[in-house]
Amino acid sequence: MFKKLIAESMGKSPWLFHINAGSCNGCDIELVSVLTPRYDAERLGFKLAGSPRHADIVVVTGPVTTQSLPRVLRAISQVPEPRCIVTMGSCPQSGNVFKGSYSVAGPLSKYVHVDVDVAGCAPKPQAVIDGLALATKILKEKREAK
Amino acid sequence: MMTSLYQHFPIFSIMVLFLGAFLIVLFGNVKPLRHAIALLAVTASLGFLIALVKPVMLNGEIIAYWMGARAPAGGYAIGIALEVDALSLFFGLLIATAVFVSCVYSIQYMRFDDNVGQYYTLFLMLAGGVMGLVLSGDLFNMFIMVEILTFAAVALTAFRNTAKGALEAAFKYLVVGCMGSTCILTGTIMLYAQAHTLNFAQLSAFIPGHMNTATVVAFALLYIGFSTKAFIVPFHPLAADAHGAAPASISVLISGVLTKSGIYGIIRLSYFLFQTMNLGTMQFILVFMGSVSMFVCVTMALAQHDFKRLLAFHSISQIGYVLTAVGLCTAMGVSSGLYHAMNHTLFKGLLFLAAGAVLQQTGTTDLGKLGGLSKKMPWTTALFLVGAFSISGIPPFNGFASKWMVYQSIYYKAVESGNIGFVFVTIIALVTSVLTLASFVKVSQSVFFGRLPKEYENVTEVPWGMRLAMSLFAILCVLTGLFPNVVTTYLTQPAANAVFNVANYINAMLGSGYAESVMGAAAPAAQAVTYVEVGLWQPVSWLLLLIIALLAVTIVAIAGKYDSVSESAAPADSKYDLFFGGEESVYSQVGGEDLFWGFKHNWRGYFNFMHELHSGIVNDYALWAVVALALVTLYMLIVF
Amino acid sequence: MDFPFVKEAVKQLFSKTSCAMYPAVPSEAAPHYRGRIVYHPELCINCGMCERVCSGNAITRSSEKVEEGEKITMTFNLGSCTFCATCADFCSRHAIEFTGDYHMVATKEEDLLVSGSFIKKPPVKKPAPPKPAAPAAAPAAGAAPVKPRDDGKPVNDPSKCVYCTLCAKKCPAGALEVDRAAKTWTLDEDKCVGCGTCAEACPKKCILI
Amino acid sequence: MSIVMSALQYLGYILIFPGFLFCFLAGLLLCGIDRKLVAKMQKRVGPPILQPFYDFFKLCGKETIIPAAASSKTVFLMAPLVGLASLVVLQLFIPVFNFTAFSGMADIIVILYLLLIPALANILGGAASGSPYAGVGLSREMVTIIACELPLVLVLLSVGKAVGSATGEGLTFSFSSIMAYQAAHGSLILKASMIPAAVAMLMVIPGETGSHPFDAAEAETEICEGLLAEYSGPPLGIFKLSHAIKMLTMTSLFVALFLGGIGGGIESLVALAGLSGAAAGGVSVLLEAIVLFLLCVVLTVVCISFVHAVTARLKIEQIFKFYWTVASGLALISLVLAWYGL
Repeated sequence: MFKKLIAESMGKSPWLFHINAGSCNGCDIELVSVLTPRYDAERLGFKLAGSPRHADIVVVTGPVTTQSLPRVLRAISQVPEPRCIVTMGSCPQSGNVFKGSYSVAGPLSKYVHVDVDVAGCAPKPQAVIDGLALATKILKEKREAK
Repeated sequence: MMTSLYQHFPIFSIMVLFLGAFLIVLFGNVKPLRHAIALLAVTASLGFLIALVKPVMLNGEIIAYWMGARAPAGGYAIGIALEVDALSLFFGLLIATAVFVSCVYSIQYMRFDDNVGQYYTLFLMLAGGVMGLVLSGDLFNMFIMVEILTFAAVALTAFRNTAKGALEAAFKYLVVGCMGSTCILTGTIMLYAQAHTLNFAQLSAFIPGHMNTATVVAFALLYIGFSTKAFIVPFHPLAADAHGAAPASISVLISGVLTKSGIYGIIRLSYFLFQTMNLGTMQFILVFMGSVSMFVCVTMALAQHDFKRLLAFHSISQIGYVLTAVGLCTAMGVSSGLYHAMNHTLFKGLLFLAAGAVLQQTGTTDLGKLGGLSKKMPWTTALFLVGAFSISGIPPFNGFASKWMVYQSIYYKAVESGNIGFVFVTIIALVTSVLTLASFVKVSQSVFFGRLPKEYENVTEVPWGMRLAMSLFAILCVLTGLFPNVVTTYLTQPAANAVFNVANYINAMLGSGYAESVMGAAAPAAQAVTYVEVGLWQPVSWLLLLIIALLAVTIVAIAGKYDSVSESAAPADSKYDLFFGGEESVYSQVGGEDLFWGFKHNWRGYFNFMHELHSGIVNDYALWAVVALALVTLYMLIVF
Repeated sequence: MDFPFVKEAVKQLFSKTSCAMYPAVPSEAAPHYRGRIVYHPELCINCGMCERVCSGNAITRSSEKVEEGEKITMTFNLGSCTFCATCADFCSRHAIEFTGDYHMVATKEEDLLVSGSFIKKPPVKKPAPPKPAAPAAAPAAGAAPVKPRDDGKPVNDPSKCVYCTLCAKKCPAGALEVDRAAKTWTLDEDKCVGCGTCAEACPKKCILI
Repeated sequence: MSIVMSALQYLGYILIFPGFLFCFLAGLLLCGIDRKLVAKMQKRVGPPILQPFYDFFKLCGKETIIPAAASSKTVFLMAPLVGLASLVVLQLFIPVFNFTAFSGMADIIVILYLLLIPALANILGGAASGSPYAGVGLSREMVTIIACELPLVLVLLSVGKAVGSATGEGLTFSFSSIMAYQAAHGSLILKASMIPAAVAMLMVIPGETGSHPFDAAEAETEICEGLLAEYSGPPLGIFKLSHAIKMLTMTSLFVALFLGGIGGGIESLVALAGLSGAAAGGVSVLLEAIVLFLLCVVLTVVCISFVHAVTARLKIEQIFKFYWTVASGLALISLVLAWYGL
């Protein structure tokens, strides 16, 4: 029963850690707007965490520049299990318009397993909510599989 | 006169220490013999005093001992006398305990030093001097003992004379300490000129009826003299230097024993010799100096960046508590003051020993250079935390028990006397306590927690002998905190009783009826000292509850796989790095001098002023002493 | 010290929230929102203009030979798309459409691919294609109007043409060759897909299609 | 037999009523109400009231990572447990719903010191993690404690003096006599001299619980939640739980100090309603519990949620200045008034 309680709760209180891997700030602003009164993701239990140790979901924005790559990977590795990685916007998925630049090391999926991609440039807040909800579901499944 | 064997114990407990000192001079080159003699001497001294607990503390006897059986004749006490009442024994026990633990600690602490034989000689001289001071029954012997202990302490301060600042500290101590000793000598002479006796009991019977300008000046001189021994403000900068430079085992004695001898002197002086403590003006000066010491030194400590200097300032801050409580002239005040004095010896000793352990293993006590030592020295850390919690007044350790009584007594005094000034003293005391906590949080973060610097990767735990010494203090800290009723019933209350029954003291020395015959109606009536504690605090029950609660939490936690933690397998795994905003975690220690900038920023005017004031020049400090002497003399002349 | 939001906080405590309650209440994207791409292969003529203008390299075109001709597959990777809609703007046949569907969430990268394919029949070779107007004959013909061709491929009106080479630059298939010095305009009919980009691009409107 | 019974009773106190279970439920519930109301004041819907429970259980299911640089593993793991246990024990000494499990064991000044232990556990746990963020958090937490201490001391001294001089004891620090006085003479907040102290105490509540705008120590946006930066999984959950319980502790302390004596009113109300005997007793106890818990909730709303919603985080030196001037000034006025018997 306790296990079930934990698994249930896992689906109801996802905390986000946001990493900007060279983003143009478009996605960052959209992510923050998810927490504004209009979209109010806290309704669903979402909260921005200050440290990766507290987070369940890592949201990566930006094309993963060569400078940011080791930092991104380190921060992701510091998130305790079970965790979910969400790429937000086109950049971390493919590099988008920065593709092929000497300073872009992406896409992120080359280095870690990405659970959810949210496409858009930048995605609408609704799409972000959808993506995070999907990530939460995956999180819960990961917990149940444990 | 009944002469039981135990009547001789006081002189034994002094003489074994001196005898040990001389024997070590003779046989000090042989290492095991040296340690054996020193240990034997301090153990014997402690043993003799413990044997006296039953007759003196429980039965309320006062041992009057005349050296060479030269009992007073013709109303004049000529012989050298020892007089042990509960107050003397209380301080004697404190001193013997501190000396014993310090000696145990020294064996391994001093093992890398040269001339350890001389160290032990001076150590035992110091111990004997303080012991003689508190057990002595006449004023001149007290002065002699003050001289012995001052010079031994000065020499020991400079013992590690290769260390930076050791000689300077010793010199400062010598200058101001000698000024103090001179004050005591001058005061003694002036009293002798007036009363033609040096015996305490006789002086106590004589002076209250014959107060004149000369005795008042003598009082001021003696008061300042003993104040320098207690290092209360304005004599505090010496203590900081002396503690910083002296070996830790000596710092224990300077802070735990020398300051106590000063407090003892002040109590003897103001409660016994002059019996002026029932005057509001006299209470004012003690409480005032106490509160100022309390607050000034705790803020000075917050600004320190050296472990031992910080402890030194705290030492004076705690002495401020003692002086304030003693100055209240209420039964609970004196009792709580003595209780705090005892606790101060225990926890400050523990803290100094921990600082010594850190110094020995790392070679520095600079808060800015240390960090993370709990990884390498878990025992020292645990013991240090006991000391730190005790001094900061965290329940259920002993510091809380005594501070709690001090607050009560001050506040109760305020209500009793209707004087709102005491309310502010209460507030200062409470705020000082939290500032003490702050500075010990600073020490724990800067020395024991936080990050371990690269150069201390190979630091190891201190040897068992030093840990044993620290553990002794720690156990005493916990026990005296858990059973405050036992301590007050068997130790501090008898001592407080002695303080308020001067007539007994006089009569025990000079035969019953002497006090009444000399002092007439002014003779203080024997009073039974009782008091009711206002507050409620049952540490044992609280601890039991906490243990049960903690057990419950732990069981639930373990059942919930709380302990299934993941730890670093490979050292390079970035998962176990500290979070550094994503950067590779490099050495970064937050700590040292300026940890509480949020506090210091608001008080920057005060701190800058203090910084300028403490110039470190011995001339300035000597000047402060003279000014303090002048002001106190003036005050007393106006008052009396 | 003043607290400017005290009144508002109290007021809002008792007022309706401004939350759109998104997952429970579905929400439409704003008009002209550029969301998920819909590709209409039946309209596509395989000009490749979209691929050329795509800044994010999100569009790929692949072809394979089948018996009816050539099977062309266009793939739009939404995970690489900036949703700038330049491809749709450039598509002369309006085969690319941006919809208001913003729900582009996937757990696999393949889910973010939009693709479609059509079969391009090989061009029917005419025995004698009408010769394009010879450059030399043009001035002689005087006002002889240039007739558009019937197979959907461009013809140039040399009387108006200034040989600016813009059409050649724009041609997605590289079927045009224009020489400014020699004042020639040559069409490689095999390469030409008949997209009409050259006609649109011509500043003098001298290309007919 | 009676020993067993009383042992069971004490165990019940510790584990169930004013102890763990109650603290757990009430603390997290208060936290949930707080979060909901902050959201409401910001025109949001806000998380469900049970959100803190979800958070806690979720954290129980997460991995606990001990950083390699942690200076002391034991302290790192034990600190949250000690903090929680000491807070729960503290709750046993504070009247909850006019009911104190162990009234004669500690009084208000002791409470002042017992309140330091959870904070100290937090500080030491953070310090043991070795994180520089924790170092900065530690500094700020300690300064916040120093800042809150002075007004709190003044408040407690003035309450002790006011009650003591009214009952003729001179001064009192014991909860039972403060409660008895209030039951007989009405709440302390009705006394003119105690109003500034009550206001100061209201100011202290957000500081002690570390909520806006006095949360510089746990600023998640600048120093990654400071002391908690390296905690993950169950230890973090326990810290969050302690934080929630502290809201309950502080609000019930306020209720006990300034709003006591409400029980009597309820009893007479029940009597007016025509009930009598055991039924009346039961109903009035129940009503009283509900009313007092509602008071706690209201206090939480006023001091924590409302202040949270309308203010931004202060700098640490501003926090210190605020408490040592505004809050302490108010409490000092109270103390002086109480001293002269007003």
